[in-house]
Amino acid sequence: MNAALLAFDVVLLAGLLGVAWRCLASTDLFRAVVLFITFGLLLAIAWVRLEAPDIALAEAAIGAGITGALLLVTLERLKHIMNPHRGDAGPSPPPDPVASDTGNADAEARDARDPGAGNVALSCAPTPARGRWSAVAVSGGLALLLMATLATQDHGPGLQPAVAAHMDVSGVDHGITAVLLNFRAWDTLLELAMVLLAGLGAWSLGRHDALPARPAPGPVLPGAVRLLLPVAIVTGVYLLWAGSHAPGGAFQAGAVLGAAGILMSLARPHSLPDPDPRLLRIGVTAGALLFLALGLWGLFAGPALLTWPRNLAYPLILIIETGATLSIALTLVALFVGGRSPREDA
Amino acid sequence: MNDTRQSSSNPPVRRARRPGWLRALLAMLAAAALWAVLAGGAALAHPFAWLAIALTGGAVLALPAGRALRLNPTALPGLLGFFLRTSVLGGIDVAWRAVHPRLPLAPAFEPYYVRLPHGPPLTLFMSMLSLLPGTLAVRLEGRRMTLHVLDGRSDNAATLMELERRIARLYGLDSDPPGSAR
Amino acid sequence: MIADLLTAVLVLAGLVFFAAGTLGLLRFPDVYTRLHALTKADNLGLGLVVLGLMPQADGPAMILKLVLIWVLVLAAGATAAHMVAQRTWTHGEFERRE
Amino acid sequence: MIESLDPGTLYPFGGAALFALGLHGLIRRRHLILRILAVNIMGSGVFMVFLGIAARGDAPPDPVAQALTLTGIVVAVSATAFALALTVHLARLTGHAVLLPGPLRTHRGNRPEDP
Repeated sequence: MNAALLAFDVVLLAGLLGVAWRCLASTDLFRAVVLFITFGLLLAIAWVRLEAPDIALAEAAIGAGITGALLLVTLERLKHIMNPHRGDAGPSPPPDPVASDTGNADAEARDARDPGAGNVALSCAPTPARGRWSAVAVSGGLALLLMATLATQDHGPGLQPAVAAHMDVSGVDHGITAVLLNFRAWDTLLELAMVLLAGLGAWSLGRHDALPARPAPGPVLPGAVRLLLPVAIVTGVYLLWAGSHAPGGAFQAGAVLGAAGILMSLARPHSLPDPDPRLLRIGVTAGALLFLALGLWGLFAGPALLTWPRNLAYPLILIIETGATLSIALTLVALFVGGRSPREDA
Repeated sequence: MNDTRQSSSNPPVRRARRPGWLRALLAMLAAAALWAVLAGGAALAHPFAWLAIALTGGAVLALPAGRALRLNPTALPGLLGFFLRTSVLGGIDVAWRAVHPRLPLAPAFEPYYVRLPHGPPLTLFMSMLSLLPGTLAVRLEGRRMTLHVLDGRSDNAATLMELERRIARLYGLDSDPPGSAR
Repeated sequence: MIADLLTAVLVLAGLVFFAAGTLGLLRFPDVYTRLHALTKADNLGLGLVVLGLMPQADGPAMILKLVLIWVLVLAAGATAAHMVAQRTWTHGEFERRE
Repeated sequence: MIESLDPGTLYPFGGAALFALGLHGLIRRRHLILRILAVNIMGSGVFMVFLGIAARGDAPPDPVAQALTLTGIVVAVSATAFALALTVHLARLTGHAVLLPGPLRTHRGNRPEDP
């Protein structure tokens, strides 16, 4: 059993390193992004192996899912910027499916008829040969240094006993949520501020364009939205609720709801107007502001800044997590759409 | 969610839309059921359960309304059985082609003319046929669907017509005269 | 004991289909045929894994959860396959072969 | 030998290797998208060192390290999204997505990354 697990670990780590290497060595950006998404999914498996299901959930939803969507839409934007003439040409006329025998012949026929119709790959220059060995020396030396430090470090008990000893005052039954929203609430507040800053930064760069990815024709995507949107809402709120006693919490919930929002912005049902910019601004800032306000209240009502009275800890944590979920979800969608709404400037 | 929801009180008028409150109510019932599966029935008393249910209702109201369709529950087991059987065959078929040393593929594009009306029946059909042996929905223009098939020599249309017939029965559309494909 | 054996057999059978789907992804010639391999083989593979895990569930809620996972992956997989196929049709393959 | 190679020992080394790989990519590649990917891979290496150490021993994994990693993942996606927005903005202004030495040229003349 032990040997099998060791083999699994070695194969997984080799796979991670191999995929990361292929990703960074790629000259085709689309290939690099796809390999990066693969890397994120493999990483989620590694987190499960390290008994960190919270991180695995967050990695699969945020690291692989949302980062992947952001990267793909960025590639689409870059393609439109680099090939401005192709941008508004619209889809090429479809070939007659009866006339061709195989997929390859079909693609070739299309390319021959309209040379611009094929996909213009987003490539980048291969790595120059100059400076190869110095880069290897720098990164390899650093890796060896890190490994030596890790190998000589002694195995302390860590902070697990300290967290376990204080669980009864935290207000929740899940160690990670207790750390995030009580013991080290500062970190989480600053993290929400960071999310807010990223959103504001993207908004300050300009108005959002119509997404380069046009909504696909046909009934399948709207049908999937109808099925998946309610499921995503219930699952997101469930993850938020579960965070108090099991793996889950505001980040995972925010990621699931943000993904639902991204799906909506891709399918773009006509009956949905652009959201009111004022409401959007309130929603994006709600998480950090609510956290800060309740933290200040803790300064006067409780023992210190960002601490909660013991009997109120559970409801306060749930309120803060709800605000954080809303802000994270909205900011992720805003970052995907990429800029402030045109209504903002009107 | 809407696609498979049952409503027995609606007349089988195809263009009619369900009133908003009814759609929201049905979605909220489904959300409550989903919450009970995820979190356990006892957790339905928690305020977050109400939050999830209320948000689902609101979201369904914000989405464009689909056509109200009468569901015929007696057709459901037949459709499920057919789908399970063919999707197992589909998996075995493609797995066999993938491991076969000579890669026995004869990929082709084929047209197929659908008779199902637009809306949930057609969406369900297009989603399901991609899991059937050797067929993949590529594009839909009006009634003409372009399929990609793994093996152009096999008779793919027969299975699809069977699936179409069963979905039509599920939505109570089989009283229509089986209009011949153009 | 019999439940454990059933689980082992079904999960292993599921893994065989996952492996076959991945093999198809690597061996098949173009985007469309690869989509066939992924959607159909992985759907069956996941179905078998879910079926195999059912004897280990400690209640009907767990079984429903497992079925829910399968249905959602099915819906997402079929939708994604169709969307990728449609995009390939209108925009060509993402990666142009030199 | 197998005893000493529990995940708490193996994964921190893997994390260090990932960090070095990402750093190498960051130094060597010019295209900004690839540099953003490289920084993300470096971050993943750091997380792996953290979680690997947290999983050492027989006790349940250290929740503080897990909470910090969770925070790190959300910060990483925010920073990545902002970096991508900046990359698109740079490409709009200059027509390419590479950082070149010298002042930014805001015309579309020099496009070294085009295929």
